[in-house]
Amino acid sequence: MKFAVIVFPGSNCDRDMYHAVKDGLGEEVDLVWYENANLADYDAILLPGGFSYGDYLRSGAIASVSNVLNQIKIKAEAGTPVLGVCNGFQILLETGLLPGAMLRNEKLKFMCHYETLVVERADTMFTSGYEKGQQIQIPIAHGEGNYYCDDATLDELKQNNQIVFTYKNNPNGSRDDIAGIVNKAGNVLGMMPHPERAVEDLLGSSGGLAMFQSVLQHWREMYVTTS
Amino acid sequence: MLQQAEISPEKIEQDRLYRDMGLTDEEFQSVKNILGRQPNFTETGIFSVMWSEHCSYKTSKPLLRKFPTEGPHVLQGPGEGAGIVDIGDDKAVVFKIESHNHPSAVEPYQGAATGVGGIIRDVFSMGARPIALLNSLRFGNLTTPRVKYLLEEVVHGIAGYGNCVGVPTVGGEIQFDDSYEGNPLVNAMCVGLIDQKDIQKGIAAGVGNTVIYAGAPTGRDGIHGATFASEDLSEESESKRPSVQVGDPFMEKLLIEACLEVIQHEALVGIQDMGAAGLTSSASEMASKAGMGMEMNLDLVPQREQHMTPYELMLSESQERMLLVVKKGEEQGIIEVFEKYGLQAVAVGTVTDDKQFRLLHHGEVAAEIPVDSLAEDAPVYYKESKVPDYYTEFQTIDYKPAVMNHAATLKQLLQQPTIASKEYVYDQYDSMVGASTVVAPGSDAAIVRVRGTEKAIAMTTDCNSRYIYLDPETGGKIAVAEAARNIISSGAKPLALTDGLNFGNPDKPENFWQMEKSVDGMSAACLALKTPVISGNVSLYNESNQQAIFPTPIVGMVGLVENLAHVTTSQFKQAGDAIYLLGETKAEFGGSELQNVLEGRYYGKAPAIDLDVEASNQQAVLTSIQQGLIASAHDLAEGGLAVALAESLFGSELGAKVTIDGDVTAALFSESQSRFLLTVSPENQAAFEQTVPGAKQIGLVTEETELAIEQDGKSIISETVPTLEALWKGAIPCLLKSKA
Amino acid sequence: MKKVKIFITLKEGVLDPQGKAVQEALQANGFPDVADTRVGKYIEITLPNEADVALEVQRMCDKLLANPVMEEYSYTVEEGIRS
Amino acid sequence: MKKVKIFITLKEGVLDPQGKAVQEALQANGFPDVADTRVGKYIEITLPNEADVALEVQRMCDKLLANPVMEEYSYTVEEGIRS
Ligand SMILES: Nc1ncnc2c1ncn2[C@@H]1O[C@H](COP(=O)(O)OP(=O)(O)O)[C@@H](O)[C@H]1O
Ligand SMILES: [Mg+2]
Repeated sequence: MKFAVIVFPGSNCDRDMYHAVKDGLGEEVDLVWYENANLADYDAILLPGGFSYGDYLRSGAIASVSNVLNQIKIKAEAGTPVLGVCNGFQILLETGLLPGAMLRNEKLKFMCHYETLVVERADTMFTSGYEKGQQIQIPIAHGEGNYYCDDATLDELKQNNQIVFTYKNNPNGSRDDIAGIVNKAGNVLGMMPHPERAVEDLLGSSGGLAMFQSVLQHWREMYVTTS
Repeated sequence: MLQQAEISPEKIEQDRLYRDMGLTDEEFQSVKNILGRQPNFTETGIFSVMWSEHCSYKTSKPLLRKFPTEGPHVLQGPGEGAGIVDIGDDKAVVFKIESHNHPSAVEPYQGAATGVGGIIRDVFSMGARPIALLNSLRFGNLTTPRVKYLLEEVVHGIAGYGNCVGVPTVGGEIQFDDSYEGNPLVNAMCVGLIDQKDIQKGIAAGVGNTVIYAGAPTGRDGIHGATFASEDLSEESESKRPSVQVGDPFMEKLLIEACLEVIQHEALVGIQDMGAAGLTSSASEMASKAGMGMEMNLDLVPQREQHMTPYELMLSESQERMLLVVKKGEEQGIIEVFEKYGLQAVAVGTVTDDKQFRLLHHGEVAAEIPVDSLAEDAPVYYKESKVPDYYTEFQTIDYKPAVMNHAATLKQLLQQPTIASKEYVYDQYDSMVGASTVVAPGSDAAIVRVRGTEKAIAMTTDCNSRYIYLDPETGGKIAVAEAARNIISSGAKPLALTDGLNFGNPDKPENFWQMEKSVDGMSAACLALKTPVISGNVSLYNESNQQAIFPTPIVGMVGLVENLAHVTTSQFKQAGDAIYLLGETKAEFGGSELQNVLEGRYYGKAPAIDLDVEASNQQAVLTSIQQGLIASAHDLAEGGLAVALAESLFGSELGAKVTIDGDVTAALFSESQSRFLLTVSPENQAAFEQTVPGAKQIGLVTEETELAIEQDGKSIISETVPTLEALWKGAIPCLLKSKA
Repeated sequence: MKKVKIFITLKEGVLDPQGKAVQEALQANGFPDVADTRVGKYIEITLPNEADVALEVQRMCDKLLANPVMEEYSYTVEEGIRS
Repeated sequence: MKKVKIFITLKEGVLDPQGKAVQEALQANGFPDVADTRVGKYIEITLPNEADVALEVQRMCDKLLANPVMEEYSYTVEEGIRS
């Protein structure tokens, strides 16, 4: 399986994502500079964290109007897994691939530490390696991770079962403790916590590894015929 | 803004305008002798910044020469952007510390942010990828709105820059004392990792080669920042306030990536960041180091504002700028790398062989200076030194505290801001970006692994300025020893250090004596612990209202974890583990946190330190860690044994039962040096006791989350750990929230 | 040249933690009567004289400057600024 | 009630990285003629009718809202807003 990590000016978790796939998962992965990117050959698209365009204006806003997003939209429509983490999630929101928006953290401060996430759905292509209700330790590192959407959208998220991760102890004021959501089709996941920072016990947790394994597992089931 | 055209060389001399720029009469005379004529306005400005303390070290040079700077593993000592130490596997670590005290006093957010930006550039301009940031901060006591604002904004600025640029902030230290109230200290340290073949130097070699300017355009930012940093903070500097330097971490991130790509380019000859004194110092230093000259056409320098004069262009301290020297004819390849990242890179000059620093502007020669004179002919001052009266008096005092309730005192100590948890601060730093942070803020030293190897880098910043105030020589030894103790406790071997010398006005003999003695003490400890000084920074004139700060020579130390299996933290690991204390406890309370709590000031003698004992205790701990005998290790510092025990329990969900003997107050709160708190699992006890015969078992880690300390069967302290932890964690947020 | 001043605020109903913090700070520091504090963004740009400002600014805001999920915008124009 | 709108901008000559990034993004996305982009803060508050707005706002800005080292401010007032 071949992953693309899209690198925008100011992305800074791109290498971490790369290593999570290459060393943690053991699959093929490229760092793909946003300009003149060709995503045709990739089986999964990863939008890493960081501060694309310095987070100026609004986090993710300027990256969300770049050309590469058009390609990503096409891939997403075709069912390719798209994972946006932190700034990647913000870009997915800004570009409309996922509903809602990010406000500044309730306490108005950047925060970086481990949080306990609750796996709300274990039946997506990103989470099949977890149990529903399982609690995992994943670091957060953001200043604008306070997920916001209006009541109608929240109802819809619930009805369509789009809430994938919640915080056990909401750190930032997100509506309904939301930490990560998928699109209706289930192949675009955005989350504020950083699974790519949690793929080795050496660093404190490997609770994020199952996410990458789930994506690989799904791809194998779909495309690899075992005889 | 002064216009160069308006002020003639004659007028500069007649009206002694050079004094406003920071040159003395004698210095101006030597400028005239060097040039054989009167300098023009631009030239006067260039000499004044290059000969400022900040760039020339004119008063500190005689002291810096005392530092041991060599060792078999030192690849680059002081003199370049940052020092470099070999860590094997053809890799090396690159690091340096830098102060941004005065800018932070005026505009704390931007002052701190640009301090971080500047030190990162020093590291990646050597060709290294920055892998970690640390800082060392000093503020007044958290009782006034201004001090709280300074703390909040400095932290916010460090976070704002470091988080965005994507270098994890993994460690640091903060102390609070009234002496810093009007003059906070903000020192930032950056550590980088490099393949030895990629090491770059800031040299302008090769006649005819092209000088390229890359990064942000030049504005009127921080003009005179370098001389500003060399003056007392006073009302006057308010009005002289330069237009504030604003950092753009986004641009810095692009510069890092572009420069690390460019160093792989065969056309690159030399590269240097533009730090203090901007274009002036980077260009002249690069030429001087190569034994060359340089000619620059200032019309080609990218400019953010209109009608900038040569003086402004040369002295601007706009951030995020680099200077490169590139082989003639091969500029395009380099320029394209910058353009890929959306950065400007333009040829602005050439390397010459006439050893002149020549600047053209609008078709005229705006300045022409023998390039070596800027660096090499800078004056050197041997300042007068005098033992301060307070020191003589303190040496006669044997301070003995009277403590009634030891449990209450422990609680009080845990809430002292210098001891209390700094989580409020470091939670705002992205300490994990890079996915290599093995030990994040909160333990003794921070640890970042070296991908592709079994090794890791340990790092810390340290300086107990109270001891240095009481006794600079002893305090200087302690600063180095304590940093090394932190490194050792984390399972690493100390390699080398960078020092940030923060002092008051050196013209006062008592201040200079403090500088001199602390450098002596530090040097002695560097030799004893085999940790040479490979880089550093000097910040003088840290005073407000004539009152100097406590002498604060900060030590930034880096160590090597040979194998990830050696990584050790301070937290207790398991119930049933034996608790040991290594090192002798004496009744030493001068400069202690207990003295602060009880007396509200510091006096008497600093704790004594025997460097031979220090070295052998450190070696013993490291050896036993490397043999796999140690479960947790923590050095004893402010607050002594009781505080160290509490800290080791926090977050562990365990308790401890400890027996002490002798004087209770000394056993619990003395700040005697060279001590470690270690835990050892039962199966390793025998081997451990053989390796470290000096260690004495004082108790056991328990399941019950209680800290129980007793003497002769009588309970001295019995507190639940969650209660203590809540006090310790809540103290700083509580102080920040409280009114007035 | 036309100078355009654009104001971007959070929609009514969207919690504004920054506005809340600013209001509390004001109230605690001698301005007890301050109310309804909202914090937003202020963007100044210039456009050439021939630009159809209403159309351009609207497109800019919709496309980039404001996020319709949580923000609304307004603007004012000063004509005839010399460049 | 009086509604006060406060605009806080960076002083001339102070680097505005955000303004630069926004301008480049606008230029790259169909608005090549945008110039002089500056990004600042916009704060809305209400004050009671009897307040001496000029005095209060000036004090607020000097004390809290604007950073005098690098920012400047201006404001407008709408009177007679019903609370
Ligand atoms: N206190 C010190 N101890 C050791 N080296 C020092 C000290 N102060 C400065 N240096 C060294 O002197 C050189 C110049 O430092 P500095 O002027 O801070 O450089 P920059 O151009 O980065 O500001 C560097 O190599 C630095 O490491
Ligand atoms: Mg430098």
